[in-house]
Amino acid sequence: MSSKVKIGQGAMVCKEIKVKGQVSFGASTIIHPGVTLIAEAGPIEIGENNIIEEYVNIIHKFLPGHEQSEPVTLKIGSNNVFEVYSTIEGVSSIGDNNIFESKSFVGRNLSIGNDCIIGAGCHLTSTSPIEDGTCVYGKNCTRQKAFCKPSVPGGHREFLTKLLPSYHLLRKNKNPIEGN
Amino acid sequence: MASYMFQKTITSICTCGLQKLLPDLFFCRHCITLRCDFCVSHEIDTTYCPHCFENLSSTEAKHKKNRCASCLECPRCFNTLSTRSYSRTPEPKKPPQKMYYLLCLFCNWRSHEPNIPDQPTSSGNWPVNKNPDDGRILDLINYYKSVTLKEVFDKQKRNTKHYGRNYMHFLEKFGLNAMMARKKVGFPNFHTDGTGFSTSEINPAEAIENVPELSANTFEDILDLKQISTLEQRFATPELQAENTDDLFPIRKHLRVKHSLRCRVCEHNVVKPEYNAVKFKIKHLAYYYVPEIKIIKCEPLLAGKWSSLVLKLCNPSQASTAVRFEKLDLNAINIIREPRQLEGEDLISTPKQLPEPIPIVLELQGDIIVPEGEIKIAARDDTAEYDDTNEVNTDNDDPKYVYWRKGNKVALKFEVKPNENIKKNENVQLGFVMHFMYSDTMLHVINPKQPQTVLVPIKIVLNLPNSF
Amino acid sequence: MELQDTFYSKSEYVETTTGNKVSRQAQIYGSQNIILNGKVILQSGVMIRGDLASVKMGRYCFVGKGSVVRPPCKKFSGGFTYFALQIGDHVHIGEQSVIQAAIIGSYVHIGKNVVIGKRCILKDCCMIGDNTVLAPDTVVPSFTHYSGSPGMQIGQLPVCTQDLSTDYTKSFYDHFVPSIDNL
Amino acid sequence: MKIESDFLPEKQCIVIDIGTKYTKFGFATEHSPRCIIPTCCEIDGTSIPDIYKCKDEQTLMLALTNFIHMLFYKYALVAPKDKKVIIVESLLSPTIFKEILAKVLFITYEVTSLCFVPSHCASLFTLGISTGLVLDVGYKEVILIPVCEGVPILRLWQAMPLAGQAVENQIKTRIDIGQLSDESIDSIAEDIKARCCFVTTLKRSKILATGQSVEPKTSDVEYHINGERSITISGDIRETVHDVLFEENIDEMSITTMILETIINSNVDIRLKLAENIVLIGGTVMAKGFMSRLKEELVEKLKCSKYNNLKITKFKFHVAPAYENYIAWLGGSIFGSTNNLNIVSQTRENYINENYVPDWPTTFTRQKTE
Repeated sequence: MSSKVKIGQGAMVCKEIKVKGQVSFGASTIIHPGVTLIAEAGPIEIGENNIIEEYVNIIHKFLPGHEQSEPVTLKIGSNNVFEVYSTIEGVSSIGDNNIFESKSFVGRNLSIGNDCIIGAGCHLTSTSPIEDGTCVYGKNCTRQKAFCKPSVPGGHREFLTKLLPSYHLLRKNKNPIEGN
Repeated sequence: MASYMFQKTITSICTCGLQKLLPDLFFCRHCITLRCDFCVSHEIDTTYCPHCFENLSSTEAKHKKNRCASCLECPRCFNTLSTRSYSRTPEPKKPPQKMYYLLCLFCNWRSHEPNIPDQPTSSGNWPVNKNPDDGRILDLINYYKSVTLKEVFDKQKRNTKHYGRNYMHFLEKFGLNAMMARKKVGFPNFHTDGTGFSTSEINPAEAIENVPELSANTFEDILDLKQISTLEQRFATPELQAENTDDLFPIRKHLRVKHSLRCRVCEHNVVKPEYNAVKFKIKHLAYYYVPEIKIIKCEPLLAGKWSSLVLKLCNPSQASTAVRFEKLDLNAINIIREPRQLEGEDLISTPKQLPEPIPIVLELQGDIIVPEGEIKIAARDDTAEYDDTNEVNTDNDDPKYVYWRKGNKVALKFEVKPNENIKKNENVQLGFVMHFMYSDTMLHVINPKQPQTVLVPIKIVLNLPNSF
Repeated sequence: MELQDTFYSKSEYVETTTGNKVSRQAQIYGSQNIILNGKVILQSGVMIRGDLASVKMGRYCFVGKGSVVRPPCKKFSGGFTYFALQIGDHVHIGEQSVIQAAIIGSYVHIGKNVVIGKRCILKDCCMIGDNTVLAPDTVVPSFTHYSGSPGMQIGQLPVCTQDLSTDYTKSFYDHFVPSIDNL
Repeated sequence: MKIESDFLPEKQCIVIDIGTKYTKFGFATEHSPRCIIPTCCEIDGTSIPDIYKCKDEQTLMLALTNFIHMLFYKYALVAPKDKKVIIVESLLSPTIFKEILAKVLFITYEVTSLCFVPSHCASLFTLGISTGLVLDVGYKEVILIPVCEGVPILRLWQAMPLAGQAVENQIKTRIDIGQLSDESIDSIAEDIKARCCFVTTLKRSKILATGQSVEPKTSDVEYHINGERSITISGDIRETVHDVLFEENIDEMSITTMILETIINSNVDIRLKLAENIVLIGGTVMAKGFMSRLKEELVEKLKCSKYNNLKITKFKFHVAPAYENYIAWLGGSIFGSTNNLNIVSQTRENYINENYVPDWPTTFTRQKTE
């Protein structure tokens, strides 16, 4: 599986990330070093203005049972924040404006809507879908209606876009024309 | 340190009979023996808030019902709330005003949910809900207070009649000055029927006939578990116990205390904390006096067969010490308890009733051969760490027992034989007594000038995991 | 039990003059902002984000495999910054832990798989159990044992925690010896 | 806030109500307990879920010492030395428990005075009445003792193991919660009982008992179990779980028959007074619809043969100015505010030389002999 990477305009993707399969990053998305993206079951499309911190692994694999079924694309919306060590495994789709706190785990066939907050250390594998605007927290993943939309601090992305180039080697598109 | 918390391989038996790890034991220098949490009395030293570390005196804390005035806890997940601010311009002309609200960063609870208005000041006085039945309970308290006072008053009146005290005494006790006092305060005078005491009336609660029925729609409406508060959340404010999560109000953070510990027998201080640093004014811990024992090597234990066991002894005190070992004989274990009778100025004025010690019940599953004779251990000096040239005199060591020696540490060889009927995965429990030389520098030593050395017996229990 | 020796392959670790042992697989970014005060062990897979803000670690610190030490971020009216993270002496950080605290005192023991939220303050002589999640802005007082999600106090630490930690980290450092075979 | 006189150190009196499941703890003259915490403690690492079930005296002594230590140093933040203590306990609590508790408080913690108040009398203090039929539905058992003019009539006591625990066992048998450690199964069962279940009307429970469906069908509830599974609790389970309290066991005894038995055995003149002063205390009573269901059951049971010679036609229930799970504690707190406390309670000195544990019925008789 050649790892074809398409980097959107203004996106900041660090060198030391592990990518397998076809992944495309939307505009002004920031990827910290150490992220693993495995796109075996189909391409992963990441929207704009996302922040993906270290050691996040987004695994898009087929179920062990049926490998040969046709590829399915995993679409990730925009304005999401994936904090350190959060893991997304075999999820069908992720909406916009979500926050996955550190060490949160979202398991198989769960689709995440918009404006959700998955608390730190939450291990979510139940099949019941998570409606929009829910906040999951605590060790037994209690669900609560979030009062208002989670707000990602505005200056965060600008600060990172100014800072990262001076310390990290950034990935460039192999052929600049293709990267829109 | 984590290994200290969970492994209970080597424990010492405290004077009161409990088996404790060495760091949990204290060493009372006046009774020259081990003390544990059970046999020291705790006193409140300082009261502080675990979030803002504000120190409060005990009366102030009592007055604030042991709660911090400025730190609040989230009613949903009991995590400390942080304040967030935003600027708002109430009227177009006025300068923008900073408004604060509360936000829980763990479960995303906001102070807007129970619609608490935003406060202009950051440590604003967030509203606290009063107990709705305050009034009724207050009347009940006053009513019962006056009833019991009346009983006391009647009883005394009956008694005074028998003895026919002189009139002045009677007047003085209940008559003249009581009436004058009441007139000064403006209370109504005593009842004229001579009861001499008025009890406030209370209307007793009347029972109700038509009991609140189940509301009709409790059956059909879909129960949204997100809206219903759990028991834990209700019990956080016992007087309200709100059903709905929207009426949960933030709870003031509970304060915590720092203990100063005092030995129950000789009432001397064992641990006294500093004001707010991590250091301690007084720290008589067994960890600083009693040589610490660790297992270095233990051959796999076979039922009924001798196997060698190497223990490392490390002398924590600044004075060199000597160690002598002895078998633990079970029947004498409960007899000698307080090793030293207090004398001189140690004797406390009123002999106190002490909690009677817990009988030590030990079933040893094997026996142990301990090194004979006295083994010296050098003092601990922290400078030794830098110059590695400290010489180690191993000349008069008996190679049969001393495995190696370095600075203030010595490794000794023991022989261990578990009983025949030992089960496979069960821990083998063995015990021995370690006497260590303690130079008693307390001034209560009556006659000799220089400090007198005492042999302090410490009962050690090893439970060696069998699956070595 | 006496600590057993843990061996590491000489080729994998770099030893600095002041006794720091840093694994080559550890990812250190912005190394000019990172100060290690000597005898610090950083195992493989550890990531220290010195590029975001300065990170100071005291003596005899230990950071387990795969742990992330990251300065905390703060949003205030002016904008958004990362500010310095300061860790005291004799601090033990378990494996796979995420540290985003503001200040960690000395003689602190943090378990495995722990999440320390942003801008947390851990006073001296405290202990965080395994798999704990500390919410952001939590303050952990001295001599307390925190555990659970959200982290709550579940126990009290003995008075001699300071010496226990010093012995533990010192003996850990002494027993962290290069394996002889591939010398 | 004005400095209330009872905040002075020597006046302070601690009120503790050690229930089988929850302990209510606070200061006298206060209107609500400072904390309601589960009655469990741990002895160097091993946690003891239930203090009343300690095997031997030794572990009970250690468990109580640790528990009282936690109460004083974590919640009251006050040293127990020279403090007055009131223990609100049910009259049927085992004497070993009382003796060891007295020994721990007097000797280990050197409290100055200790007084045992029965929860049944204490709960009448919160109502201002002196006669009533007090029904304490706790966690392990339901205890019924009539109190006449402030004196509990021990002759007519009734007790049955039909309380919170029976309801939770019902939930555990009828709902498959899955393979978890039994503490978490207990806590989930308690959570389901507290949040989802309620007590249905007599009419509906009769229909449901025969198996047909009832007209306004109760809705199901989806209950998430820590992130992995979510189970649906069917409507009729939510309704009929509490009926176990009202089912009659082999010798026809249930909560309703207990009340009627007591009224029949009590002498004639106070029967009417008892029937019109029924006081319900204890956490299980707080389930929605409990009081109305009990009233319907009582009225319906009146018709059957055994009780028709009773002249009673209606039953009246009291509503106290506090939540049912800490009414007994509040009674203790009100009792603590009166100076009757100093007369009745046992001081440390004569506990040491007489070494007897004060008991409510015996305090008055012993008073005479001094």
